[in-house]
Amino acid sequence: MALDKNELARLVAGDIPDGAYVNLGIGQPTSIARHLSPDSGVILHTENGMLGMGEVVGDEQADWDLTNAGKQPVTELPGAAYFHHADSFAMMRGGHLDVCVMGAFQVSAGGDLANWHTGAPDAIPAVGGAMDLAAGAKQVWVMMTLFTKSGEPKLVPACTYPLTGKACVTRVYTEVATFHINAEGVRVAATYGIEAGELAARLDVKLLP
Amino acid sequence: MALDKNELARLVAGDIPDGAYVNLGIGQPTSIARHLSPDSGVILHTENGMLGMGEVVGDEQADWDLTNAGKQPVTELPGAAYFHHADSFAMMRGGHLDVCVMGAFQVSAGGDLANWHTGAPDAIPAVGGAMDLAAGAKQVWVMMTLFTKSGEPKLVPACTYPLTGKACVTRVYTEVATFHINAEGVRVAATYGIEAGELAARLDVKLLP
Amino acid sequence: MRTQTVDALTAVKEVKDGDTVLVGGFGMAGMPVELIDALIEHGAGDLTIVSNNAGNGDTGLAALLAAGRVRKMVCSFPRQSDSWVFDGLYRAGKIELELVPQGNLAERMRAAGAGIGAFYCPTGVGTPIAEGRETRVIDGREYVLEYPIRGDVALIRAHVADRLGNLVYRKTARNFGPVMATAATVTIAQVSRIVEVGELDPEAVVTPSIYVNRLVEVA
Amino acid sequence: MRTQTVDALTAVKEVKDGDTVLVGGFGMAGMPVELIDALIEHGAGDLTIVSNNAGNGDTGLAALLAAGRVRKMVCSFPRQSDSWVFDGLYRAGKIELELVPQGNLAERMRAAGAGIGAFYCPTGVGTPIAEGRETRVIDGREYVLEYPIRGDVALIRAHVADRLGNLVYRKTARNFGPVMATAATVTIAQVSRIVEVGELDPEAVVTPSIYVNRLVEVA
Repeated sequence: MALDKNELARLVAGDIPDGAYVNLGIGQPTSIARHLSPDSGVILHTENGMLGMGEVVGDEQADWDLTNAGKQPVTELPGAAYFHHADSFAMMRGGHLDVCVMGAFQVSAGGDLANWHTGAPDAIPAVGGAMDLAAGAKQVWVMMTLFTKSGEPKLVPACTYPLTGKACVTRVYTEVATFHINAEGVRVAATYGIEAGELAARLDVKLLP
Repeated sequence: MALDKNELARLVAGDIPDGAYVNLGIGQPTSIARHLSPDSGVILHTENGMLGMGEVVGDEQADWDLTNAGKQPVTELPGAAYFHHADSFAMMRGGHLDVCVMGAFQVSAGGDLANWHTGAPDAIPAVGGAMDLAAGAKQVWVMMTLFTKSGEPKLVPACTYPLTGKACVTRVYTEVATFHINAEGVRVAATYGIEAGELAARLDVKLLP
Repeated sequence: MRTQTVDALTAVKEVKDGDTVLVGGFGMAGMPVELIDALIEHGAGDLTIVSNNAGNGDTGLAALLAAGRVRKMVCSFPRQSDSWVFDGLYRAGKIELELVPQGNLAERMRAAGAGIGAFYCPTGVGTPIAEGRETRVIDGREYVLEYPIRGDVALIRAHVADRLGNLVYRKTARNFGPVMATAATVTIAQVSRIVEVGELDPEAVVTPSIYVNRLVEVA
Repeated sequence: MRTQTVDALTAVKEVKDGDTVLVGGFGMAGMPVELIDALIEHGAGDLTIVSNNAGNGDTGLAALLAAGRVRKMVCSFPRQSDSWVFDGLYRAGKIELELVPQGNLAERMRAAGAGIGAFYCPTGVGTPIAEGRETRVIDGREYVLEYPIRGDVALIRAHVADRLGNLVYRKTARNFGPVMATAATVTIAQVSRIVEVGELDPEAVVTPSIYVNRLVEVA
């Protein structure tokens, strides 16, 4: 069976090493936080200037001086630290984050990431911190559906959308399969409710055995 | 009468604008601090990471975690702030200090400063923060004797010692005269115990009327 | 020079038509709403605004945009669920946009404040952001050359100031404030409270007074 | 990854011959004397040491130099009234010296920690420091191109740590510690006291735990 969003978030959470410093992107990756056990010692970074970020809270508990990158109110965990934006992005760009998880429009077989712009002429471009994370995190993982609503694969030989970063993605987590990407190519790490043959047939990307 | 060291320090202190942020170099310039009135609102910077530095204290009152750039123990004034070295030199290099006062081996008529190296082949070179101050402070003032012990002028047409910074010095305070330097040249602002004619005769530098 | 404590309208009185204004905040966290209101009342126009977002809802930066005072936005993330004011101006061709990755926005302002002439940055290599830009390979890695962003004025919000102008911030409302304070000719900080000199812990001051020209207390 | 709390000798056990070691301190303020003592006991040699000074008196960095473990010093101010150990080695031709202006030393390590490939710096233009170096005029001002300084290991001294590795410093002993912590592959901090997680004020943490690999408590 294909994974639902909750199962996928739990899967990614389980793969994050104990004690890792992690940035979870806006949108679906934010939900990974719910599946991280306090024992794991995983410490969450938010690019707007904090390590030790806790969970997203509702409006009634909101402190609007304490938000995540998606501008949702969050909590502060014991051992947290605040810093300004230049320091926060120095931390990202300098290669200090162990893992970041982002959503994507497309990932290429070479690990290129496209997640900021569809290239549509009337779209208002907005990039936020995605390019900095793509360039800076030790590992960039993507969490996305493997196919668009119209059935087009999002893991592609080469991205057709404008890039966020080149050769940066090392893992792709989707509802039907997990992929690892390195210099040799793309390897299927696991499948969920899909046969290896069908998966290969639906992708234009060569999959390593 | 030529000024003694104490009078010279008082003279420089009196020329520092109220409320200025000031860095006083190692050695003689350090003594300027004693002549700054608390009412002046002048705030002292030390490049080892502090604004709001107080006076130099003796060993019996020393806190060796609280020192000036010359590694002498100092005090902390109310309203002080500590910061790390990269932030401290960003403050210097970024043009935020109103005035710095340094000693010098030589100053040229064009405002070049030489104060870190005599060029002697056996000397161990040491520059510290002098080049950063020369490049960064809004105004670089020099406090020195006008002549060497052997009577050579230290205000010269061109420095023969290795430079600390180019065209950076705007004022030179000495025991016998004060000079202002700008794009037009060197002007004598005041003399102490020396005739203008004798001063001009002892210097190779053209003095503006 | 000495930091002055003034009202909001006095604080912004020297902003001129055509100025570049750095505006703190990440969304509404850290946004100096009362200073922006004063800037609207003051009336300066043809402004270039540097801020992470391009306004939220109808207040703060969005109100300045709605008042037609902004010629150009320099930001990382203009497109948000509540950025309808900017969206409308942009689609109508009434505002310019320079899109800058968020870390470059911060680092370029840091460079301005730190006296750095330019820097080689790995962000955006191989993307449309780097097109036509100078690049260089250093130690086997490609970088894009980035230049400082300076402001004529910075409008920021901090939490508490002392009368000298030392600032502390509150939680993630710190964001761009400390960097913008270093990058502008005149920095104006709106704070919730001004305390006497000596009441802030010198170890915990985030923005030293040297970077702050004017304080406005907004309780 | 998780910060470990260990004894000094365990902390430095991976330092290898030929490593570049960043050593905190401005003179003795902030110098991690006990970590240096452990490094001497550990025995690694042929080291490149990056530190503001080249040792004071006979302890700390001076002792490491005296033990013959240092091939090269990278520093801004080696010549001091009590730097006799370095002076002797230098005059005997037994040690290399790379002299770096103090601000460049700090900024080059900051660049290493911040992922900046190189930067244009106004310091030292027209001086012997800039001779033979790449320069560029930007907006009418001349700059020298400066490259990052990275460490294999940083040895620093802070005041208090929590068990996660968050650090606060004390007065001007802060100096190079926070910058070096960002610039090394492995950062080892000697602290006077380790407190439980939650005891440090998150607004006042200077070095976040992400930069600290090992803690050594030296009461």
